[in-house]
This record gives sequence, C-alpha cells and structure tokens, in this order.
Amino acid sequence: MALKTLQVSQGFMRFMPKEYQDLVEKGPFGRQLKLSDLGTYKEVLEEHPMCEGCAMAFFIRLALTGLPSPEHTIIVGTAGCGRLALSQAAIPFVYGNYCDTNGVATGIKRGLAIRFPEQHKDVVVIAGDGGLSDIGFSQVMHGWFRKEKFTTVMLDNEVYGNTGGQESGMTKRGEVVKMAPVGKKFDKIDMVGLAQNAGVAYIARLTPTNPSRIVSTIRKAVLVAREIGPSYVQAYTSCNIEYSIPPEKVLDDARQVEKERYGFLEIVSDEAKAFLAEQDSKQRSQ
Amino acid sequence: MSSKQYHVVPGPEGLLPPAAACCGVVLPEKGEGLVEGVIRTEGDTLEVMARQLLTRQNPTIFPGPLVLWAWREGVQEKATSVLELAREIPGVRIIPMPDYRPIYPKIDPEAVINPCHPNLTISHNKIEVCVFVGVHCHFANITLKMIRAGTNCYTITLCHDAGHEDSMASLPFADANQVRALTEAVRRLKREGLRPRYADTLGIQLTGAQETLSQGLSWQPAPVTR
Amino acid sequence: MDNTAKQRVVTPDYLLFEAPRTKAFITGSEAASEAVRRANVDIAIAYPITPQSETMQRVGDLYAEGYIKDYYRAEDEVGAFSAISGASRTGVRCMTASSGPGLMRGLETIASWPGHRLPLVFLIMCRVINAPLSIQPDNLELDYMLTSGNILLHGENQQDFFDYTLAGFAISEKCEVTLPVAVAVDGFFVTHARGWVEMPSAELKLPPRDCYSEAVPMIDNENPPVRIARDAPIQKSNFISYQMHAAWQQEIHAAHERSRKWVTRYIGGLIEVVNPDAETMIVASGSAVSQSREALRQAEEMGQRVGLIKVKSLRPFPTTELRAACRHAKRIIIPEFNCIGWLNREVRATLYGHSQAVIADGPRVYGGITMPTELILEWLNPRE
Amino acid sequence: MSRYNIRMAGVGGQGVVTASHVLSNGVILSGGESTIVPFFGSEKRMAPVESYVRIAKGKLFEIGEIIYPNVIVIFHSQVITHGKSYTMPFYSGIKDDSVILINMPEPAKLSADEERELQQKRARVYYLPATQIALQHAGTEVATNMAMIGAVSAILGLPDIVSLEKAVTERFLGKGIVASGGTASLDKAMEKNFGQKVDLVRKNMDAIKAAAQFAIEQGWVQTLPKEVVSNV
Repeated sequence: MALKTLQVSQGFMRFMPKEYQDLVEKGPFGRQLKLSDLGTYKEVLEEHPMCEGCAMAFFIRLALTGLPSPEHTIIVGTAGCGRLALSQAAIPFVYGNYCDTNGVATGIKRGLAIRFPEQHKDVVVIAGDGGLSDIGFSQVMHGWFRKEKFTTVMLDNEVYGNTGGQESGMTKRGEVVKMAPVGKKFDKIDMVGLAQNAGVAYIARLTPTNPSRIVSTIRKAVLVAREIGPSYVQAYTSCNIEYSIPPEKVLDDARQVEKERYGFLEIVSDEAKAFLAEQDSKQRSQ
Repeated sequence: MSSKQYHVVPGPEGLLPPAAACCGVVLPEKGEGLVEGVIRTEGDTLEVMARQLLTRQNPTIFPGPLVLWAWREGVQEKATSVLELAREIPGVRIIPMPDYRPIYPKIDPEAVINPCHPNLTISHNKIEVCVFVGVHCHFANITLKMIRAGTNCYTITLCHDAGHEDSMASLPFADANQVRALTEAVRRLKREGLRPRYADTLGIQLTGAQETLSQGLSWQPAPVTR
Repeated sequence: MDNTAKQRVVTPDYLLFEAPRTKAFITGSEAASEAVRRANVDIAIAYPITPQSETMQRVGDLYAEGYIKDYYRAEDEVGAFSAISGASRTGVRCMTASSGPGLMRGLETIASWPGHRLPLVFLIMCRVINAPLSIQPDNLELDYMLTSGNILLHGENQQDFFDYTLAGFAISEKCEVTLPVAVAVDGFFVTHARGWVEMPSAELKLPPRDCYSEAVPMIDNENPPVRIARDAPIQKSNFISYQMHAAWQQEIHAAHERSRKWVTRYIGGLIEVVNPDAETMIVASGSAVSQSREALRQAEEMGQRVGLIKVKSLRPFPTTELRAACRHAKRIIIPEFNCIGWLNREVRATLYGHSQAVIADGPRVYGGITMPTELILEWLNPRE
Repeated sequence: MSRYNIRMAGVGGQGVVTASHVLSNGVILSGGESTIVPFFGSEKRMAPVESYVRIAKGKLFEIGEIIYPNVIVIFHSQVITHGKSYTMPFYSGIKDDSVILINMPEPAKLSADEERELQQKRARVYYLPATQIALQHAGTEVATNMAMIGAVSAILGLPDIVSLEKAVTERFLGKGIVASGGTASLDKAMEKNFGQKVDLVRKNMDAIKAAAQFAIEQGWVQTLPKEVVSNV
C-alpha cells in the first residue's frame, strides 16, 4: 500500500513543513471523498503559477479531486500550461519530451503491471490540445488501438496557450490566431469521433460549468481505464488570455460554448457501462 | 582530467564550479570515506565530520525523503539514529528536504531546503556546516554543487549508496550503523575536551517556521472558490 | 511458458567472467538476443528497421518463450523510445534497439534519457543515415550518439555484442551511474554475419533490477517522496535557480566519469592494445578493428610491426588510456566506416599536447562500402 | 566614455521590458549604443521579470544577461522582500560603486548583513516613490515604469531627456516594439485610460520628467567615480 510513503518517520513530524503535516493528517489519500467534502480536507494541489481566473486551473483542481485513488495515481504531462499546476500536486508527475505522453504512459502502465500485479495503479495523461491532437497524435491513437489501460484527459483551450496563442488542430475553423493569420482553414479535429472509431471504452466531452460532473467524469474514466480499456476525456478549458475573455467571464464563456458546440457527451462501451453500473451499486450499498 | 589533486573545499567557488568527478575525484569504497576530494579511512572521515559539526557556525541536518518517510523496514532505525546524532550537536537545526519539486512561488528557507534553490536555505540561516542524509544521489549531487558555488557551507553527506564527490566529507553505504558511528565520534571529541561552538545551547533548535508550527497545527480548509 | 522463473540468478561478475562457456557459431543478431535471454529483462519494445529487426524479432520470441515479461511492436521509434522511458521510470529492466534512420528519428527521446536518469540498454545496429537512402553499414549515426549523454560502447564482433549487452545492464543500473547504455555494432558485418561466440549457460541470468538503489526515486507510488516531479521542467525562474539546469547537466557528465570504473570492470578495460611498443599505431572501433587486425597480420608478414588500439568504449572516452598507449607512437592512422571521421576527431582532441605522432586523416569508407585491408596497408605506408 | 550595465527587475505587468526598450532606444536616438535582453520565468502569475540594458557612448559587444551589473533598477519592493528575482539577494553580483534605484517611498528594511555588504561595495541606494509620481503626474500607476527610467536618465545622464521623449513617442505612436502579447492587451487598456495616444505620450513624459526632477532635487545626479567609468 502506497500510504506508507506518507508516514513520517517517528520524531520528524515537528520538523516537517506545514503542507506536509497537513497532507499527512488531513490529506485525501486512502479515503473516498466526494465533491461536497471539498474544503474539509487538504487537497493535493499546492499553490501554482497558472493565470488568475484560468478555466484550466479550475478544471485541474476538480479533476484531481475526482481521482478514485490518488495514492496510486501517476500523472503524465507535457509542455503546456497544465503542467505548471500538475507539477505542484502531491501526485507523482512525469514530464518527458514533446509528443511522448501516451508512449510514456504506456511504458509506465506496463512496467507497474509487472512489478505490482496485485495492486491497481492508475495512469492518467493530462495534456493540452496541441500535445495530444497535433504533436502527440500518433501516440494517442496507437495507445487507443493497442487498448492501453490508461486515461487521456485533453485540456482543450483550442490554442497553443503556453507558447503565446498559436493555431492548434483543435482551434475552430476560421479563428484568427497566431500562425493562422487569415483564419484557420480546416475544422476542429474530431478527437471524440476518432476515439470512438479506435474503440475507446469510455469517452466524455465536457466544459467546466458543472463541478460535480467533472469529478464524476474523471472518476468514471479512471475506473474504466483500470478495468476495461482506454478512456478519453476532452474538456473545454478556455484560454482567457489568448481569447481575451475577462477572468470574471470565463464561466459565462464556458456556458455559452457548451450551449453552442461543446455540450456534455458520454460515449460508453457496453462492457464499460455494465462495469460502471456495478460500481454504482457497490457504492450505494456501502 | 588534471593530474593535480582537486580539492573540494567550502565555497563560494563562483558562478559554475566544475563537478569534482570531472576533476579526477573518485568515490570511496565501502569502509572508506572521502574528505575534500581525498580518500581516507572511515574513522578519519568520521572524525573530520564530527569536528566540523561541533565547531562551525549553525550546524544543520538536512534529512531527505529516504529518512523522513518510514516507507520501508530499516528507515525508522536510521531516522532514530539521525535524531540521536542531532542531540549530540549543541545548537543543531533540522531542516528537511521532503521532496524535489520546484516549490512555487518560493521556498520558506526556515521550513525546507530544496534542490532547485538550496543556497537560499543555506544563506538565510547562515549555515556553515550541514549533513545531508537520505537524499537521492542525483538530487544530492545537484544540491551540493549549487551550495559549493554560492555559499561557504561545509557539506557532509551520509550516503546510502556510493557517496558524493562534491561534498567536503562523504561516507558511502551509510546505514544506521555509520550514523551512530558519527554520533560516537562527536561524543568522543567532546570527551577529549573539544568545546562545541554552541556548548551552552541545549537540544535541537527549532527554526522560526518550525516554532510557529509547533505551537499548534494551523491547518485551515482552503476556501472553495475558484 | 515462464522460462525466466527456471533460470538461476547469478552475479554479473559470475555471468560475465566465471561461468563456464560453450562456443556457438552464430550471427550478431543471435548473439544479442542470447544476451537478452540471460539479462532478466522485464520489457522489450520493438519497431522494425533493417538491419536491427532480426534481433528484436528474436527478442519477441524470447517473450513468447517466457524469458521476457512484456513485449510489443510500437507505432514508431519515438513511440518505442518514449514507452521505454516510461517503463524505465517504474523500475523494470528494459531494452530496445534501432538502426540509422530510426535512431535519428528517435534522437530527441534518446538524448533525453540521460537527463531523466533512465537505466536501460539500447542496441544500435549501425546503418547509413544520409539521403539517398541505403540500408548498408556505415556508423555515422554514432557521431550523434557521442553528444547524447548516453554511455556508448562499440562492439567489434558477435562476441562483443553478446558481452557488452549483458555488461550494459550491469553498468546502467549502478546508483552512481544511473544512465542508459547504448551498445553499437556495425550492421550486417556483425548482425547478419556469423562468428564464434562463447556463452554461459542459458539457465543463468542477471539479478533483477534493484530500482530502489538508484540515483532517482521510482515512479511507482511505493517509494518517497510523493511529490516526485523528478522530471519537472527546470528553467530559470523565480522558484528555480539559474544554476539548477547547469548543475543537472554537470551531474550527467559526472555520472559518465563514475561509470569508468564499471565499464572498465565489465568489458575488461576501455581499450585493448595489440603490439603496444609499435611506432605505427592503428586506432579503431567497431568492425574497423577486425579489418585492422587482418591488416596488422599482413603487415607483419611483410616485416612491418604495427600496433592496434581497439577503442571499446566511446562514452566514456578512454582519455588517459589512449594517451598512455600513444605516448611513443610516431604515426597513427584511424580507419573508420563513416565520412565524417568522428573517431579521428576524438583521438586528435584527446592526444593534443600529449603525443608527437603524425595523425593521418583516415582511412575512411562510407555509404556501405567495406574497408579493404589493402586500404589500411596503403595508409600505413603512404607514398611520399 | 560612459558604459553602464543595467539590471532591471520587477514583476509581470509592470512594464519592465517596455521600460527597458524605451530607455535603450532613447540612448540609440541620442547617438549612443545600447542592447537589451529581456528574461522572464514560465510562471503565468507573479512572474519575476528581469531585463538587461547595456548602454554606452561607444561600441557594445557583449550579449546575454547581466550577472555583474553596475546599475540595478528595482521596479517592485517584492523583488527585495520576496526575493522576487532570479538571483538572491537582489543586489547579487553588484560591482563596486554602483547605483541601485528602488521604487519605494521609504527605505527598505534591509538586514544588517545586507546593509554591510552594500556599504562595502560603496553602493549608492536611492529610493524613488515612482508609483506615487506616476499616479500624481500621469494619473495612473501604469506609468510607474516611465517614472523609473526618467530617474535613471537623470542619474546617469544617458539618454538625454529629448532623446528619451523621442523614444517614448516612437513606442506609443508607432514603430515601437511590443514586449509581449500581454503588453499588447495592456496597451489597449492604457489607451482607454488615457483617451488618446497623444495624451498617453504626454502623460508618460510628465511622469518621466517629474521623476527626473525628483532625482535632481535629491542630488542623485553625479558622475560615477573615475575607475568605474573607465572599467565598465
């Protein structure tokens, strides 16, 4: 059990920094927490350098809350804004090269399966639209074809935010952004459709308008990846800087986008459906 | 590689001192130690360490993750031996290195030492001698180089594995027995009449940040706003 | 079939130097896969490219026979090298392989392994990389490997390929090293040609990887610290010192220095010297060494005494060994299978100020041409 | 011949890079030579910003960040109190007989060690209420960066005020360099604040001139000792 890595050696607690004392005594590890518990326990995410009012930072906080076993979770990321927060979480975070998240996640998942055959280990890729739909596309798709058992979460801000606002494959057609000086000339890549074609067991598309939905979606995605097959969550997480959205209007924008073109969507395989129903009844009987 | 013996002594060495390993300093074998780049016996090494700890300014122990977290058998024994060592060094502080992440927005130099900016903790606390124990070798080596570059701290390493060329005194394959041997060396020097620099100070000193914490845990739930 | 469970764990020293060996006449690809059979490998990831494929498909057979716990064919080299880096982070023993263009394709990933402190073994079956395309042997790609931070061994023949591969795992996983080890041989000349290889029993294997005795924590949630972020982007910032990235790079170089002891021990020295007292010395690596041995034999028949220095380890480079071995030399020639002459450049940089010898700028063949011994002999005795 | 290696430090959004561009361009317009190198971290918030400006009357060759400055310009007190800078302490690497200009109305509380080190280095530490000057003379604290370079030009005598005004005009009325995407959106906000661009230039100049006047009144304008002038 990984909780042993959170036991402070006797006699050293008084020398530990506050965040660790809190994490050990009030952390989320080894217990089942709900969204309504938020605020009653020490979260895994520490202060981080993402922009004030950023929808992506908000989504990440809730996504981390939704992890069913944070003590057995590994997050894989890459270049992009998200890693600024992810690297400040009390969950091992792997940051390799450009394009490699889903290859690295494959290796991690398989390596851990060899070393710990009796202990589930959840591997979750959390990366941007550029990282997954452009440069990392091949590894995303092939991970799905191979039915690798890990979760891929796309933080879709429809632009390369971290490098200063260049067109990505997930940018809407016609949008004038950097490197698309006369507007993007092709459609937003249909990653959800591609995931479906590749046989991904659990697919969800959502915006950050509904916190409990974020938590439950991530939970379902991770559980399905643990037992059934690959899962994919695509979340609209606007870049308020590059799309000039005033910080206080970020959620209004998300609601608008949700209504127009980013409605909540879940595509679940029969096997995953049966598994999730079983999980539900188990939880209810507890 | 230079044919001249490279000496690993307290800095500041400047902007970017070389790695001692690239200057011909080699790691000791089991039963040996490394003092300022030269291989010595374990006994000699322990004596040098003990003397430095008793005589230099603001001695501090930096326990790393492999000592702080009781994650497997044997850790608690080593952790206990580290506390025993601390009790024998008047005026010593214990500042942990609980992890290796770059801490945003900035470390509290009285609460932690961090490999991304170790010299901040050394400078803030005016530490002129320290012991690293239980830090993974990669991060220990990086930390040691940066300390040597920017501070005048005498660095001591009790390494669980092969040891560290960039610390001024290093003992390889150090488990609880080696820590206890260092404690014994400290006791012996005191018995032989060495008056510790902080002879009048009793026990382990808490830093300001640690004192605040020890007055009661200050955990408050984070506000549930975005 | 779980054949690996039936194998007996022995120390690297026993397996490499003490265990009784029997002789087999096999190809380089067979020799490499026989090493993998005895290496207690957990995961191997393959992607086809000539002339590497034969080795990795044989490794696939080892998986089917139960000598390896996991194996798959990746989408491409970047996918294979990325996944291997993920697997290595979890503490399992892993290996992969490639050739020329495949290696070049994966170079970003290869060059990131050392900085991430990833023990693994990477087999290189050298092949032409330049356009126009060719599948023939040429080891120009090793020039790129020289600055990649990987430990780099260059085997001469099938026997070396077997021995260095096994040694590679032992070197790679030493705590003070904790680096990837690349083992290169020249394609076809070694991989597809047969030679005598002495091997210990297939019932023996290396001890498993001891991942908690390495320079960095494992990504497995079973060892501290919980906030690992051991691959955090390290850049000049308010919460990361200027010097950290620099110190990190220095640490990789330092780890190379520390590896000298283990490379020396497990492959029997960084160089081998034949006729150390000769005034004319050949310095070579890879299959150029075999060609030089024959040239040396022919020269001796003609009454000329010639020496040979076989460079076995390119990284770490045998700096002190080479200086000592060349101290008395009057003329040095460096036969190579590439147009750039990377070994020539390394030797010149190493000997500068340490030798009075005239260092010839060749001979070299490239683009898949073989190195005739006659060419070496011509360079040994240039027409004035 | 005067040569100055100026390290400017502040936090994101303060216009440190913009100010360094304007100062540098002012020197060029006055017939001198200047180079600038901006540096910022990857943080999206509270990011420390440093910009390195070299100015001289003769040729400049050096590039890169300035590790050993002889002028340090601190735009925000956090640089000192939080160590909001790439290097600690804020005066690290300072050369003897240097100038430190800090945007604070009152002297900062420095530790005894820091006071001693600065004294040993014979550093002249000046505190300029730049934010207050900006508010009072430009009507917005966004012009704090202009106040800072106004004082710099008065202290160093480089660039002269006419050239600096030309640089400000170029920056805000065209041909200017936009430091970053964030700066572009800030520009829009400033235009709204100021009404018109011309007005913007005038108000920025007011802040510059007021700060320069402040520096003159405080007696900060003095030629550096000879050895510094010849060495740097």
